[in-house]
Amino acid sequence: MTMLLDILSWVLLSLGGLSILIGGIGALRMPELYTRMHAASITDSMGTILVLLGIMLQAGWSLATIKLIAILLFLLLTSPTSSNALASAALLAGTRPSEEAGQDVDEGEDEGEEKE
Amino acid sequence: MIVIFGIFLLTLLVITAIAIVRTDNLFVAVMLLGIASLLIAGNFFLLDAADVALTEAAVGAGISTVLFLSALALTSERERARSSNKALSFTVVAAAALILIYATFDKPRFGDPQAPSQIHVAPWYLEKTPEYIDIPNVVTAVLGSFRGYDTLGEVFVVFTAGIGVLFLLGSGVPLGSLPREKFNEGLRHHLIPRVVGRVLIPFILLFGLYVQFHGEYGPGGGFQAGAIIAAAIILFALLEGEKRAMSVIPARALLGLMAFGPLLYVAVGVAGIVLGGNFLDYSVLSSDSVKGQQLGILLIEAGVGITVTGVLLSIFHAFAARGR
Amino acid sequence: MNTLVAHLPALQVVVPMIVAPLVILLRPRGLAWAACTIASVLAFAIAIQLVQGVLATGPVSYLMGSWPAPYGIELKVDALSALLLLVVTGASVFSLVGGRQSLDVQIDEGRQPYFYAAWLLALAGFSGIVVAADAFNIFVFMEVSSLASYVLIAGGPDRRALPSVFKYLIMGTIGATFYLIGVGLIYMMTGTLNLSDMEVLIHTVADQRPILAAAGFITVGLALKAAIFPLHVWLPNAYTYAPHMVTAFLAACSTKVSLYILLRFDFFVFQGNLEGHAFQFAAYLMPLAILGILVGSAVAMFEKNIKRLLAFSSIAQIGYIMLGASLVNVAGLTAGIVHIFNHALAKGALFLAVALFATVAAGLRLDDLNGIARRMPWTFGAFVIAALSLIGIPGTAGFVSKWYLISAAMDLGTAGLPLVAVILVSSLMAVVYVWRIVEAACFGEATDVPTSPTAVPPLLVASLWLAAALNIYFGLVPELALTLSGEAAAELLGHLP
Amino acid sequence: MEFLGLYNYWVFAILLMIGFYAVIAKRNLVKKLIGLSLFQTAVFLLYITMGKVDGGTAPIFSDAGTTIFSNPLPQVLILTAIVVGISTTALGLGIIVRLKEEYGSIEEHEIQEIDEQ
Amino acid sequence: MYYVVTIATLVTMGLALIRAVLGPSVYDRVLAVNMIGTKTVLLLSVIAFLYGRPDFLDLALAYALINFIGVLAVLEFFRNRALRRSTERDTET
Repeated sequence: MTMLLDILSWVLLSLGGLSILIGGIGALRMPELYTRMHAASITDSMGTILVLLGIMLQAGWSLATIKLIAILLFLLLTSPTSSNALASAALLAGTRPSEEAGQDVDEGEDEGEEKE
Repeated sequence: MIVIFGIFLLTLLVITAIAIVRTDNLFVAVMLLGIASLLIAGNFFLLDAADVALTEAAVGAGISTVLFLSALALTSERERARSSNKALSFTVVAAAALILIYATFDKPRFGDPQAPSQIHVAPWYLEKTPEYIDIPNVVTAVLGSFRGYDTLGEVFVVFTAGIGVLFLLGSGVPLGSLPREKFNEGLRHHLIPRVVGRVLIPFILLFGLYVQFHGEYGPGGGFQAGAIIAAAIILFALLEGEKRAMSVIPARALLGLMAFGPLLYVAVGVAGIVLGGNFLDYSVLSSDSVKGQQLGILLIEAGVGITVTGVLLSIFHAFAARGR
Repeated sequence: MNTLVAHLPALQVVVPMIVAPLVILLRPRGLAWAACTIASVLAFAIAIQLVQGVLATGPVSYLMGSWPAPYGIELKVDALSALLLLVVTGASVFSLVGGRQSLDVQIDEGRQPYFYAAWLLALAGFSGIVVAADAFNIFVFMEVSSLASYVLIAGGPDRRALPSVFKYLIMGTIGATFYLIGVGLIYMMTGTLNLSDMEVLIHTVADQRPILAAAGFITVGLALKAAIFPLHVWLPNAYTYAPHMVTAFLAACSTKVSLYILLRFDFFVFQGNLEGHAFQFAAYLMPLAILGILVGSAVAMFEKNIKRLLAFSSIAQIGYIMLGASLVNVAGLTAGIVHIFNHALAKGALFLAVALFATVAAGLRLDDLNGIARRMPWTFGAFVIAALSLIGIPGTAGFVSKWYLISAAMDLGTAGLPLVAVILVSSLMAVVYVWRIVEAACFGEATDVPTSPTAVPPLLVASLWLAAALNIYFGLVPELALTLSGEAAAELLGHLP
Repeated sequence: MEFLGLYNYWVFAILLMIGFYAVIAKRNLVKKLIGLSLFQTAVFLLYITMGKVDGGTAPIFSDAGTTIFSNPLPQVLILTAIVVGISTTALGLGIIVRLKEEYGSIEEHEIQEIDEQ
Repeated sequence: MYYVVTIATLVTMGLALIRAVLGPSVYDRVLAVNMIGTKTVLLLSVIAFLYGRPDFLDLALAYALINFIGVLAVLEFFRNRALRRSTERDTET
């Protein structure tokens, strides 16, 4: 039983680490703001769930698990909220999703002045 | 292995610091300063300083960012001039750096349990805390009781900063003729942050109280709690607008909090004198000296928390009310 | 009553601290001033009590929270701290008692409670530094006093107060952080923060490099805060644009308190332990002191604004104090410490007089002062007495310290002659810059006579005359200051082999 | 282990100098304050580093029965120093906001020029 | 096995930091700050277990919360800036 849990948590943690890493690479390599945001936010939530679940399996039923659940809930609420708010702020300021991938957008604030 | 994690974090920190100096966009510099704060806080955690990590995160990444942003909103976010007298500055800096690096070589080995600082005063705290105060968190014991006078000074530093900002900017008197409603509504029209934020605020406040009263058992204490509670109310002000936040906690009440916190702290100290001990001697607060110590620490931590909440919120409101 | 006497070192700091938070809640006009003044007078009384205690029974020690040193924080009042306490609390009382009208003019009524709270915090901070016997506690109270001073200076009605106070904030924080680095390095090598404990423990590690670096950082950091030449650049503007009463208060005590920490560290902690420290201290600081004296006096001779002129004179006077200390012998150190006291008397009185001048000549340029001697003969009389004390005319307090300084230099034999020359030259320069004021005040043609004669605050005139009288009193009967300074010098140097 | 000890101190020195450089070389007042923050952060690192003990853990007693704890004293000092740092920053920002209102600029040399006129 | 996650988190923080330094727009930087914030939360949770001190999870919780407030403060800053610019333009014309 313990071994099964260990294996399961190992799998979860590794997957979590992997998705975090993918998110990081995506945020760096993607061509423009919205695609970067996409890469970062999805893997953010995914990685968080996987890693925290993995730790929870290790912690067993204890106060630590309750705290981990609190952290998980909190991150699951706030992380997408921040991403959404950020995207809408960028959109309002006039940074449009780019049609052509591979082309960097200019400083958002400068565009904002023109298009508002 | 953890050693390498530390090295990695510190390297990132140096990169961030260089980027901060190089960028000429002040907004970016503030964002990077927030990152630097998170990185150094992570490193503090690796170096066994849980309380400090918590404080650095709450203050450096949270409150300090908010304050810098409020100030930037009132000034400008571009640095216009390049550096002046680079050569001279560089010489001064290099001289100081050389002295510091020169000084590294006779330092005790990192982590050496036999280093002078580990064998002289510190073991006494670790040894006597269970006996005299009987709380698990030695940091809180030293902060609250053994070196409680320092903490008193710290509370008054915060208090001074609070009065200073109120003296300079006035307590929430709106200036200028910009349309107020527009600025006062905060992020109300951003539905998702608003809903999520409203759900979270009570929990943040609860967590703040937990940090306040759990400080004797785990990382936390008055200062961290004050910063977290202030952050929760700042969040409310961001979501619902300054006006509503000010109607929930008016400036007068904040002033009262600001004054009450230090007074509570000093009162506990004076109670020590009245009851026959020295200033800040909590042992005399109760017939059982250990209970007295615990009561004293509880009270002064409350004083710290109240002061910090009051001051940080007053400062935030003073900035926020200025440009509107 | 006896029990309360034992708590005086703590109460010295705590009394202004209790009143400060209360003051910000006081709305009615004048109440904040009254509370602040009462607290200040109380602090002064406590300081006098402490001085008597120190004179009678020697150093007084107090354990905060009853924890034994070095684990808890110790307060210690010896002769040097007692003298400084007199200066700090006395300066506060003199400026507050007479200062109400002047401050009413310069600070808006709505902001006054904050201002007076900051004043009390500055007072608490300075007293806290002076009574502390713990290196880190000194840092904490240094920050209390610095932040409060920034607030006080920023209260100046001229907008130029703001850039000056920002400069002061930056340089002050750098100084304090340097001090913190130094303390950290010492802690790393000794494991203690208590000054007496440090003095013992530092002996075994005195030749280690971190300690040497620490000595450097602490000295430079404190020199920044004490405005020792060439690190004085923040001082002239900060003093010039601060409210007049704040200038009187801070000029009398703020840099002196930083000098006090410097003396305490360099003599008490380092001097007897660090190989060659005495020589290095003299070799680095004496030239700076001499340059400070000469440059400060020279710039003062050409200044047009009377507050700036007096601020540059302060830089020269800090040079005198450092010159005395850099001789590293009892006579020199006594002279330096006496000068802390006497200069506070003279400068405090001068700035009080300046505040009075400001009631009729707001500009405070020398041209504005034309003919002021005829309009305000009493104020001007007191001003001249204080100025004579600043120059060092026999019969005034300033003479005592200069005399001691010269005789300390003479003790060195021929090597001391250049020092004597420096002192004499700079005294002549002082005559020149004081004369420029006197000339304008007595012989200048008043350009514009104010349409309505502003009421001259009688309390301010009274406290100015009291201060001027003290300049003469301590010139004729210098025993108190001399005894304390002598004891302080002997204590500080008692650690020399 | 040896390397990490020195590395921490070096980072302290480098960070201190980066912050110090920003304070004295930059003319923008906000940038100066940011530099000041970095400068103070470096000192925090110095203190916390010296408190670490090999194999130790945070100085909070727990049921786990660990007996080696890191030094609590530097942590206490730094808690105080962090608070002092944020207080200084807040006051500095207050002054900057007033400067901007009075002078319309937050650049040191521009303010100087305005004053000299 | 905690090490794997820790390393992944640290590397990701490094990548996000590069993004924060490179920009190019301010939103990219905010995104990077947000990422580093959540990664720090994970890092702290994992290290708390690595050290065998799960009671330090409080810290992770505090970080998560502070990070959220920081990001919202940035957004409020953007909104105000946009508003101020538009009102300035209104008053000019």
